[in-house]
Amino acid sequence: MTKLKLVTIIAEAILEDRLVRELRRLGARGYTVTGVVRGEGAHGSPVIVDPGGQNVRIETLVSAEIASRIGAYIADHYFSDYAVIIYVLEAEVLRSDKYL
Amino acid sequence: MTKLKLVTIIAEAILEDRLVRELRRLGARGYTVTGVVRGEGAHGSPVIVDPGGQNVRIETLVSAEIASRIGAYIADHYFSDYAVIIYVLEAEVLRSDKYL
Amino acid sequence: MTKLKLVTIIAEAILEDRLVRELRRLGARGYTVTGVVRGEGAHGSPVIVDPGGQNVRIETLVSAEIASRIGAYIADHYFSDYAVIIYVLEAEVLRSDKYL
Amino acid sequence: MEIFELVRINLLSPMVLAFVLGIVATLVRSDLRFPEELYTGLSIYLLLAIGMKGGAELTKTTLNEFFMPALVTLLLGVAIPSLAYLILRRLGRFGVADAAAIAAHYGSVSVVTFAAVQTFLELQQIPYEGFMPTLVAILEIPAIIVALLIARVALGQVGHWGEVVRDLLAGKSIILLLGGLVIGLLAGTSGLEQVAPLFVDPFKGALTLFLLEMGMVAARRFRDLRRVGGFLIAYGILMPLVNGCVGIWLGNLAGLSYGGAVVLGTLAASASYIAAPAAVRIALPQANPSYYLTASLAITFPFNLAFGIPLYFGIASWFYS
Amino acid sequence: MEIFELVRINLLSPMVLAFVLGIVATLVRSDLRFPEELYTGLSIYLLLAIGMKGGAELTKTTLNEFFMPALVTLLLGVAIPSLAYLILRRLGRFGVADAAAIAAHYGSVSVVTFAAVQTFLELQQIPYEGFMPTLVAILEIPAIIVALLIARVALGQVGHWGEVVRDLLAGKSIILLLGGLVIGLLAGTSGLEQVAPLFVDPFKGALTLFLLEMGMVAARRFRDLRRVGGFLIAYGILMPLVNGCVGIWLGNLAGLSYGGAVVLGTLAASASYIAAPAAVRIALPQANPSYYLTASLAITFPFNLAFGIPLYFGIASWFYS
Amino acid sequence: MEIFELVRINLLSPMVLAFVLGIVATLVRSDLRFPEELYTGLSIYLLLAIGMKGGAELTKTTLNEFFMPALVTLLLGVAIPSLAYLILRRLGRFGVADAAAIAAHYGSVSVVTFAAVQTFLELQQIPYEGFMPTLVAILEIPAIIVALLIARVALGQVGHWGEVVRDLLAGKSIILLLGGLVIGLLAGTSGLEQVAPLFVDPFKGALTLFLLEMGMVAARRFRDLRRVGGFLIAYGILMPLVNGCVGIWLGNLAGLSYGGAVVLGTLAASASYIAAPAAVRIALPQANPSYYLTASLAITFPFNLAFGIPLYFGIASWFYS
Ligand SMILES: Nc1ncnc2c1ncn2[C@@H]1O[C@H](COP(=O)(O)O)[C@@H](O)[C@H]1O
Ligand SMILES: Nc1ncnc2c1ncn2[C@@H]1O[C@H](COP(=O)(O)O)[C@@H](O)[C@H]1O
Ligand SMILES: Nc1ncnc2c1ncn2[C@@H]1O[C@H](COP(=O)(O)O)[C@@H](O)[C@H]1O
Ligand code: NA
Ligand code: NA
Ligand code: NA
Repeated sequence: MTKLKLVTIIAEAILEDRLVRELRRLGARGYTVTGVVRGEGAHGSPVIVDPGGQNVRIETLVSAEIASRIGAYIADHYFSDYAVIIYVLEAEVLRSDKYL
Repeated sequence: MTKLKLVTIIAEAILEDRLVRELRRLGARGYTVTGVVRGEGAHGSPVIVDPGGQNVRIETLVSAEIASRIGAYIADHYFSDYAVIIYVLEAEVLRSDKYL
Repeated sequence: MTKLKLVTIIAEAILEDRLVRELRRLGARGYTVTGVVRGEGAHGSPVIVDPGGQNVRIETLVSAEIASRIGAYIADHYFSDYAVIIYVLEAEVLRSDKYL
Repeated sequence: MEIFELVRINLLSPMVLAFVLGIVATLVRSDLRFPEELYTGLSIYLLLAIGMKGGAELTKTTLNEFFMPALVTLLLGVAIPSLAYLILRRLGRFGVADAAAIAAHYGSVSVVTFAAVQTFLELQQIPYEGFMPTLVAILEIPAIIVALLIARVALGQVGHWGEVVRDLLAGKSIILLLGGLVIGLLAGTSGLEQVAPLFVDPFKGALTLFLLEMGMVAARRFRDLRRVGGFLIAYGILMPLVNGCVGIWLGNLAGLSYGGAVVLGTLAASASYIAAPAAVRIALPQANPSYYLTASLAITFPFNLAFGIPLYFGIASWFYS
Repeated sequence: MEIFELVRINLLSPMVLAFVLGIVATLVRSDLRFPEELYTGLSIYLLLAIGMKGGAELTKTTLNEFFMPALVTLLLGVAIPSLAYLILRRLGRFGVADAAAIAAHYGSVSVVTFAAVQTFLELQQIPYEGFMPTLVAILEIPAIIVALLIARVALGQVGHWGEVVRDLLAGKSIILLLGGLVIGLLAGTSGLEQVAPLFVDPFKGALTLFLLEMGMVAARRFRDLRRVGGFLIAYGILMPLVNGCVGIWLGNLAGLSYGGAVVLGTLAASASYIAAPAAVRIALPQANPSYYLTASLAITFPFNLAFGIPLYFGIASWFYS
Repeated sequence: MEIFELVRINLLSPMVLAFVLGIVATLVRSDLRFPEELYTGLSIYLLLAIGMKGGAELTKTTLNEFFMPALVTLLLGVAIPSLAYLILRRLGRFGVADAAAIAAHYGSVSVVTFAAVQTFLELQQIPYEGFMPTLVAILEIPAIIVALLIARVALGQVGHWGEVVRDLLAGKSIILLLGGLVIGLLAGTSGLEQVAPLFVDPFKGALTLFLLEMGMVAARRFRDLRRVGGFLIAYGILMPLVNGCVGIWLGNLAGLSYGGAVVLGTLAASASYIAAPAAVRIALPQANPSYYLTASLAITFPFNLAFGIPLYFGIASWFYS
């Protein structure tokens, strides 16, 4: 078992496609999206643009280095204008080369 | 990056609104609900009251202190009569003041 | 609070019933399934057999011993032919006897 | 027509057959799954359609005709849960919470059973009063409140009481049924005509689809049948018969037509599986859901659908001849 | 008929009543929830149905009749967002991003409002041109692009611009509306007949169901009304009136029939709540969604549905007598 | 009518056009998404509707007429996968698992293709036997089992074999198709009439909506076309032609009517994309899903829908003149 970082982003559903593309560019080798999820935070209820859309949760297993790169990128590009949070958990995986 | 607690509650769907209200009261500044989720545990299949309803997963990022307050509260009020579990993970976040 | 392992499996939706049965047999006392989830990894987009089906996420809280038993089992039986990943987080629970 | 013949005709309707198909699919462990959203969508549709049709027919009723039936319906809402509670406590030896929980279900109504009796009468070309959906709304809630009140008195407390009553009154079945009624009433027959190709013509088909899913839901509860015991199984069949007769008798007294009495009897005989479980799970969490859900969904609902409705139709004929 | 009478009739249609029911359900905090998938499914259905019906009728139109209306529609697509922007900046004292964001919504159209005016005219038995759905497609996008361009010029940048324009042109409402049109055009009247029991007859019923959900969506925005302030509330009512009159006037100039001018006026008066919000959220993230969503969904949409449509119908009658 | 003319008419039907629209929407990367639940709901509807209609017509058939067609259908269920396997191994040089996997798909059937040929014949006003849905059920499963057996023999093992066969027999398409048949048979024509406004009249419209989604699903597989190679593309077009002719020929031998032979030919020509993929993924996990899904969904299904059906209709006319 190797230790990796499980990065979780919770964001407005409208950002899903863009975030996934950017994660790839930042070095993530895979990702999993759970959606729709509901939630509230500093922005109150999520900004429902299409009356149907809410939040999505995007998770990606990456190395510690890429995790912090993702964190910095999200903070820079999304924190000011969008309802987005990001957190990082420590995970153990099998076949770690798959994610690196 | 600051260390916070990611508290996860898995509960009968019927409890969602009440739990969210109580989390707020116990000091959580935000939360995310994933639902419907399926599952089995000590109570067997979830008690499906409305044939549609199942379980929901409620997650909230909070300080260690509020995490244990939530744990105690849930244990007190829900463990005896409802199918509810709660667990806590260690998470690293950016902008920790947002959650405190 | 006791420390346990939160084992997460992300797998093709078609495997859900079988995996759940096998988790039980390997000693898990409960589980929670979130699905459908979307994702991409080494196999590209998930192998959507029924045009409707995608991935599911299966989570189970177990002891460290059972966690590694599950890891070994999944690696043996699924890694070669199916799009399946597994990772393990450290979780703190109340009422730990419930999961053991 | 003879009762046996009625039962046979009823069993061979697409609705009942679809329900049986749902049961079979579950028993053979088919991978057939009804999306939850389709279930929700269909129940919104059914409630709204029932309401709208009733509302449009209400335009032809005077308040006068409506008064007595409404009164006996309220009476049923108090009498049935009380009677049910007593029987469950005395004969069934259930605890307070479990007895009150089950009583709440049998006092309240099942809207799908109502839809089924409506369809049955239409096929038999027996008319019934246009205000029957109003009676559904009247009968749905009070019985639940009565049963919870009984528990509250017997146990000295009931959690989240105020909230529960509020949730009951704003519950989706009340909102859609009464909302549909008001829409039908205000839009009138010509308004209903505009939406008839969605809300009237395909109604029986939608009910058939819904009953397919109901069959699967009911069958998933079948394995609990052993656990709940023989008394509850007998109860789930006999109690509807008693309630159905009382309903027919009171309907007759209140001056309802033959068809109207059959409907009221069926309503009295039916057991809730939407409003009551949700309220009971919050207000009486200590009650065992296996009991009330299994009795309501796996025993009484199928019994009424397959046998009860033609039986009440036959029984009512004695009062109207 | 008098305008008051028209408003009364309109208010008592099942569609408007269902919208009101949705509002009531939300205000009394009912547990009634519309599955998101039903919402999505119904909007796919409505767009496709509108397109197909329009397409089948297009087979009866010459390109000639179509040219001038298409031109004035394009003109509206440039004029309305510009005018809206100016008013919001000067009178409303909104910032550039917020003003452009709101202007994009009022320049674009609401397909459901279009469906409502269609239904209204059919009940009044007033004919209108078969190519009106084409005008919906023409009016939907340009105004959004114009408004975003204004912001781009005023702010010196707009993020993800190319992507946003591409997404607009491949947006689901355009695809379904134009796709439906082409299907209707190629399959012709006989093709439409084959699918009429799904795409034509139940249309009003489906619209009723959809408006129930729209009422809930709109009502969820009501608590933002206080936050957005009096100016935006007035704006959400007066701007449609202005735009509606301009639309009717231009429609008249372009040689549209009475019904056609009412439709074009209503389109001009309506505010987008699908294409525009999605584009604006990406292209102008700094604009506050509370403003544009509340104005469009909680003010202008209900106003048009309940009062606007009969008003435009009345106003247009002055041009056509 | 000439074959070209038939193809033209078929291509301009709303169903085929909707399929094309789905492809276009995916190719231009539209944000149009069909909720998975709507897809599931529509496929439940289609299967049940086909079954019920067939069942109601079965009441007019004698078992006698049914025997020979059922027999040749079973024969097809053994012959097609064997032939398909041989061709894929010898000419295509596929491995055992991949060849067996693909063979399973071509031996089984596509219910939507069946619905399309039904609709096509109805528009041409060509009658066909009422028991055709029964043949769909007969042809769906055996071929999959035969193909898996071949792999089992060739490879010495197949994982989870018993479970796979059980799952096949209790699969949702079998349950709904046969269940619908039994409902139709027992409820009879008068029973079907009750639910016709949902299960009969809107059928073509529902099929159109479903094909819109199928177009999107198929198009998502288009980028795999390059990867699967030229042989499989040719195979996906030529194999249906061969199978179609064999089906028509055997249908003719078995005494089917002209319409019935066209249907049997189309069934033989169609490739499964529901039952087969699910079974194969479990029983032959080492087979590459790209091959069988792409061939079935992105090649054979569109080919049959657009060209195959009118071709088989034309080819069959040689046998029946
Ligand atoms: N403390 C929290 N715990 C869990 N989820 C949160 C928390 N705060 C915010 N979220 C989620 O992140 C989304 C955006 O948060 P915000 O930007 O704070 O509005 C919310 O809609 C929630 O789904
Ligand atoms: N060991 C476990 N691992 C993951 N989820 C569990 C576990 N035990 C219970 N759950 C979840 O918690 C819900 C309630 O559990 P219980 O009260 O044990 O019936 C179940 O329906 C599952 O969704
Ligand atoms: N690095 C990753 N992070 C998160 N999820 C992943 C990752 N890699 C794979 N997955 C998920 O696991 C599924 C199977 O992965 P794979 O076998 O790599 O195709 C994917 O469809 C994703 O949902
Ligand atoms: Na009752
Ligand atoms: Na406009
Ligand atoms: Na075949």
